[in-house]
Amino acid sequence: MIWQNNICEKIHTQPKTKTCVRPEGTQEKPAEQNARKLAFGGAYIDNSQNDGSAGESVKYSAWLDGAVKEYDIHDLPNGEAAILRDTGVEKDIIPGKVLLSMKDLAMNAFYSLDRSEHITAEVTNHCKENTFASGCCFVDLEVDMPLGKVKINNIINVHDSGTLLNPKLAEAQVHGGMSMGIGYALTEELLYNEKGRPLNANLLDFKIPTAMDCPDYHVEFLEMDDPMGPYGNKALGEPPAIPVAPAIRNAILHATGVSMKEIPMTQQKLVAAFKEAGLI
Amino acid sequence: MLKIVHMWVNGNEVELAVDPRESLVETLREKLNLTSVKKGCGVGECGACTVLIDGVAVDTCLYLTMWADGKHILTTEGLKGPNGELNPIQQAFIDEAAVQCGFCTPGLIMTAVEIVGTGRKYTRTELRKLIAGHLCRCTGYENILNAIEKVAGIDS
Amino acid sequence: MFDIEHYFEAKSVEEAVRLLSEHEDAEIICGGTDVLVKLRDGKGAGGSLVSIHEIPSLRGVRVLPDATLEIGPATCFTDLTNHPLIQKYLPYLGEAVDTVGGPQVRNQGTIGGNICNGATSADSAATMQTLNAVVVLVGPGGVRRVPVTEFYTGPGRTVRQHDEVCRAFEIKPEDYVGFTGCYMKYGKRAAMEIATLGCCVRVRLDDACSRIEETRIGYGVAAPTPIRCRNTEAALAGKSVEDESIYELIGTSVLDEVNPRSSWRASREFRLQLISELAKRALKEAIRRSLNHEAPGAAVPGEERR
Amino acid sequence: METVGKSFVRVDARGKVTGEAKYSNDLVPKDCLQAKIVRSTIANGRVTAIDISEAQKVPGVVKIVTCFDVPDIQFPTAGHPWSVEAAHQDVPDRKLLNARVRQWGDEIAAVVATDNVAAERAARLVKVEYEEYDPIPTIEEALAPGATPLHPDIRKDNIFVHTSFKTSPNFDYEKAKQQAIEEYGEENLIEVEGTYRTPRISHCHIEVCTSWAYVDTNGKVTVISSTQIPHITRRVISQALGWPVGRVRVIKPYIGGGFGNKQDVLQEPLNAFLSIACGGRCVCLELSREECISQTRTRHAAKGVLRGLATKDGKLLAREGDIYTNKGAYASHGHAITAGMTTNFKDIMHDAYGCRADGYSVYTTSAVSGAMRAYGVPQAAFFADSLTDDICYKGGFDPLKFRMENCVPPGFVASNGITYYSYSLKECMKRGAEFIHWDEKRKEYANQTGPVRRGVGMGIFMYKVGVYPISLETSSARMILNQDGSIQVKLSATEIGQGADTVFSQMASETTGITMDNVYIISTQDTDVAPFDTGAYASRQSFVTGKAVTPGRGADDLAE
Repeated sequence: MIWQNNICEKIHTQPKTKTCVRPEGTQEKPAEQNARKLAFGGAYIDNSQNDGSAGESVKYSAWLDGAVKEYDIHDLPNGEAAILRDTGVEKDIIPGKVLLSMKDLAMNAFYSLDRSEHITAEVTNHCKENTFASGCCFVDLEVDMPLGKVKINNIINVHDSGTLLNPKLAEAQVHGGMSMGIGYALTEELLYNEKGRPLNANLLDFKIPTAMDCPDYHVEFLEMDDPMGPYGNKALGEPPAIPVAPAIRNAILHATGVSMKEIPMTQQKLVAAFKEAGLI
Repeated sequence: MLKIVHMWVNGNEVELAVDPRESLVETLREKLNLTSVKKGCGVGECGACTVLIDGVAVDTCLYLTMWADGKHILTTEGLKGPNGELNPIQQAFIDEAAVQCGFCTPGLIMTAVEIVGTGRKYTRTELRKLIAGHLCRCTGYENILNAIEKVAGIDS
Repeated sequence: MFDIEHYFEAKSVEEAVRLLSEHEDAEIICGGTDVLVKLRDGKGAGGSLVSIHEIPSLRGVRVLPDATLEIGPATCFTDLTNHPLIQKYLPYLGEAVDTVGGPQVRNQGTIGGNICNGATSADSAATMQTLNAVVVLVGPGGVRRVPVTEFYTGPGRTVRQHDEVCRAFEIKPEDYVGFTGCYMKYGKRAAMEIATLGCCVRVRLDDACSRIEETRIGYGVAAPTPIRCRNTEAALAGKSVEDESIYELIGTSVLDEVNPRSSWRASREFRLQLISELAKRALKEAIRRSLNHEAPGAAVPGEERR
Repeated sequence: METVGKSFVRVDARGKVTGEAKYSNDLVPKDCLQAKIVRSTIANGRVTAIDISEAQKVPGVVKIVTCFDVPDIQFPTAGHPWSVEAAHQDVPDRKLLNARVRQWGDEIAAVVATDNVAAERAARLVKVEYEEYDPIPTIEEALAPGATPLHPDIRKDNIFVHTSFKTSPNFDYEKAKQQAIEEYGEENLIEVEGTYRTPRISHCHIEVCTSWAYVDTNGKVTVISSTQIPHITRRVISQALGWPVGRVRVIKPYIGGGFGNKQDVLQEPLNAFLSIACGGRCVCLELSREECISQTRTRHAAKGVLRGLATKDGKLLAREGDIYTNKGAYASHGHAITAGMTTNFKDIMHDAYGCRADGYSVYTTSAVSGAMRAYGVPQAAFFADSLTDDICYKGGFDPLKFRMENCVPPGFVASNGITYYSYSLKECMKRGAEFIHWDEKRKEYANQTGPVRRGVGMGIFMYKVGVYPISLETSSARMILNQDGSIQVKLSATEIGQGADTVFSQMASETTGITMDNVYIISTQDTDVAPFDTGAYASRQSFVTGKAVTPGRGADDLAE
């Protein structure tokens, strides 16, 4: 087992974990050390010595601008919150009674006359697991063939990025990726002359989409919790830029029957292809 | 050699000795420490250096500080209320997640101030044209338009 | 900072002319959206600037006694697009300059700079060609008037002497009265874009709005300089607006009067396709606007003050 | 869950909408010197002589450094964690300034002056003599026999690396085709082949690549930079200068977008060197927009020579692809992107008989290709989805139905062991098709005439999270309890606009039970104080760093 030496361990708030794990090879800690921890343990719960079932949830009282608000921070399935009674004995656990607020705990830890401790925690996560995110883009577009102009009528990206940590920010990431995808499909390319000198290395001639080049973006997520993610989450930042260019290319194939082999499908390349196909 | 330029910046009267070769973006950033005015290209392409000069959106990288004499300049630093309240546009940008890396944000907010200041309602397509002088690579402009619509109202 | 040796702020056209003649290496700057970009890229670095940014008389649009429209060269694109006289008498010119760059550039860039920097891709160029606009130049030797159709001498070059300042553009009544028109800018992007091709077609119909009396066709980027297609204009004279063949006619006839080049930006073949297609579409729209009774009469002197 | 899963407002939103958030250039001290790089005006060749006498006379010039004055140390620039296995180490193939010119605009000298006008004037007056070779900017030219090898000390020709991945060791497309003919009969098969190309593009983050450096009072060179990878930048600067890592400090304030370009070490080592060369004075090295687009990193241009075989009733049998990528002048990220491109092309569809995907990354005399959002998979997706639709078009299959039947199946395990745990690709396709009214539009747009036509199209993808097992994934987090019961969260995972700081705060809050308003994440990364983390790339941070902030999930759970 790997003991998560983080703040949870130090101030003994048990993480929202299914189990609370003991340090490898250690037994029950000597009483007095336990006691010391208890004095500072604002809320300590460890029922792993029982049946090893999910750790109990933990209740905090946070002294926020004067108003005492009690948060049941973790609403774990079993829902029961328990707090250590101030008698210092580990076993007397009375559900729901707050012993010590985080603020009092911190003040105690900082300014105790005999056990001052600045409580910090540092952990390295050596990640040895991976998984796949996935998704798709669907687009409905119109091709003005004589002018080689493509107009997007409707476009959506649907993403499987596991559980979303922040839906609004996730959606914003996809908008940006779709915009990048449209540029990749239709206008963006770095050009060189035969001597290898770049020709369009500025924001006028390297055509990234402006607000007028973008359609309204539609985004949806299918949230399936992934066991590998810390909260069931998977990759989200990069994927939105991937499926848009192929979707646009394939919609042009459906609209005109012309199979474009190269992106960006600039107006000039489209007009040349339509001419060759006898469409204009 | 330096020349005296007299202007109002965010409501404060300012008198500066300025090198005629200076662009306004450099003066605002280096002499007045208004670092909200960002330089993204230096040639009037990206809009990140946009401020309002006498209420009109201008790229300050292509504006000689000499021309600012006698003019009123507004940057995002000047939008805050007396005790730090945000302008409704700034609040809308926060609420609508219209901000990501944030580099184009100040320029876009100033253009939005001009748009909202007209008191007119716009269609989404019209708004796209009004902010087309700003390049953004993070947002695809979607939530930026939502934020401006939220404050300016939508012309159905 | 820009690499400028000396900077002069002219308070009048005469002072600007004097400063230019005294400083061989000085260049005019007005809106700055072209000159400052070139300076930053090192072109003309170390030279001097004569600014006409602060000369009020160079701005605005007026009606002269003979109903000629006089446009101030220092009028920025936004002000031109929103000007009541332009909206009434030259709406297509207002639309044309509304396609330049983005709002911020249009709040600074001026029609004087747009014409005088001599670029064939300037968005006002094609329309000004069709208006036979007259460029009023003031130099040490006094004033001379040059029709814009004879103003360009090559890509980025014009007849304007180093020490001449453009004081105004004049558009005579016979060039705008009764005309409707449409400017189409073709670009790779919908904004912040330099035209791959710019086409302006204007028509004046007979009173019954059934036949074309006069057509004006102007192009940017269809040749090293902005041009007119006079043969095609003549071929359309007298044609009925119902006659569908006029679109095929304009689409093919203009191809004989243009000379687009091939570059990494666009091939000659692609530009020819655009030249033909845009002419058809612009003609259709110009005629639609006439049939929609949008053709203006003559402007009334002093109208701009009301 | 209390905080995770909820749309909290960005923790850095207020600073950004008020314009008070500080980016690298917003922190440059008043008396900072300005540097300007002198770049080659040829694409392939060698600098034989540099005359700086004229340039030195320009008033305001403080120092001019040429490619003959820099340490003779080659260093890698890729934003990868250092590998303890020699075979996986990034290839060191460039110096701070290079006499051997391998791209137009290669860095050959640098001027430091009191302002940008003086620096630019002096840079234009530096006289350079070259021994010029023929440029070989394209893949074809670089592979042509007799083409000059760009890095003879590293490779004998211009193929940087060639890898070959197959679904099974003995799979061969021609054999599979013969087998198909026997099994189905030639008339019941559809074959499509073609060469598909994707362009070289630029990230175009709106903040340019910029940094400034100084040597502090106890001799530590400090570089403030707009970077996605502060810790890796620190290590590469120490390698480039030959300085111990302890005497290098990198600070990353807010950055105006990176998209992968700033996941490479760019001008930071040269910036550090220029400061040292000026006696430790503060020197700012800001690249112009033009330099950012053409002289930093780009997405790999790629060419795919592809073939695909399917039965008449829409079953995908076999595919093969030879994929060439234009690596550019230097290795940067090496072959990783090309390898990822080929495996993704292979894995996204399920071929009944099998699939082969070879990848060649090719040195050329053009800009360096590096990491860009999605690291080679946009190219793979364009190749795979185009080939798929061309097969469907030729066979008359409905592209949606064809993908439903032939795309990567649930429970897929990649050759390197990565497993597709939570699979909802097909549900995504269904939802997308529903939204766009796929069936209805496919019929409605079937046989159109006229100059303006409509069409519907789709594209799919799969994408792994972070780089394990190809490369090390490690991330550290530190939390410090404040006296008021709030916590400071200190990470080296970087906020580059994607919202990392916000979701880290949410995870820290969820884990510790401390409410969001009591979680203070420190956005500026300073390698002197921030724990080690490789930084923002491969969509890894919420996944890898998240676990550092959130103990008890992931592997521990599974192990349990």
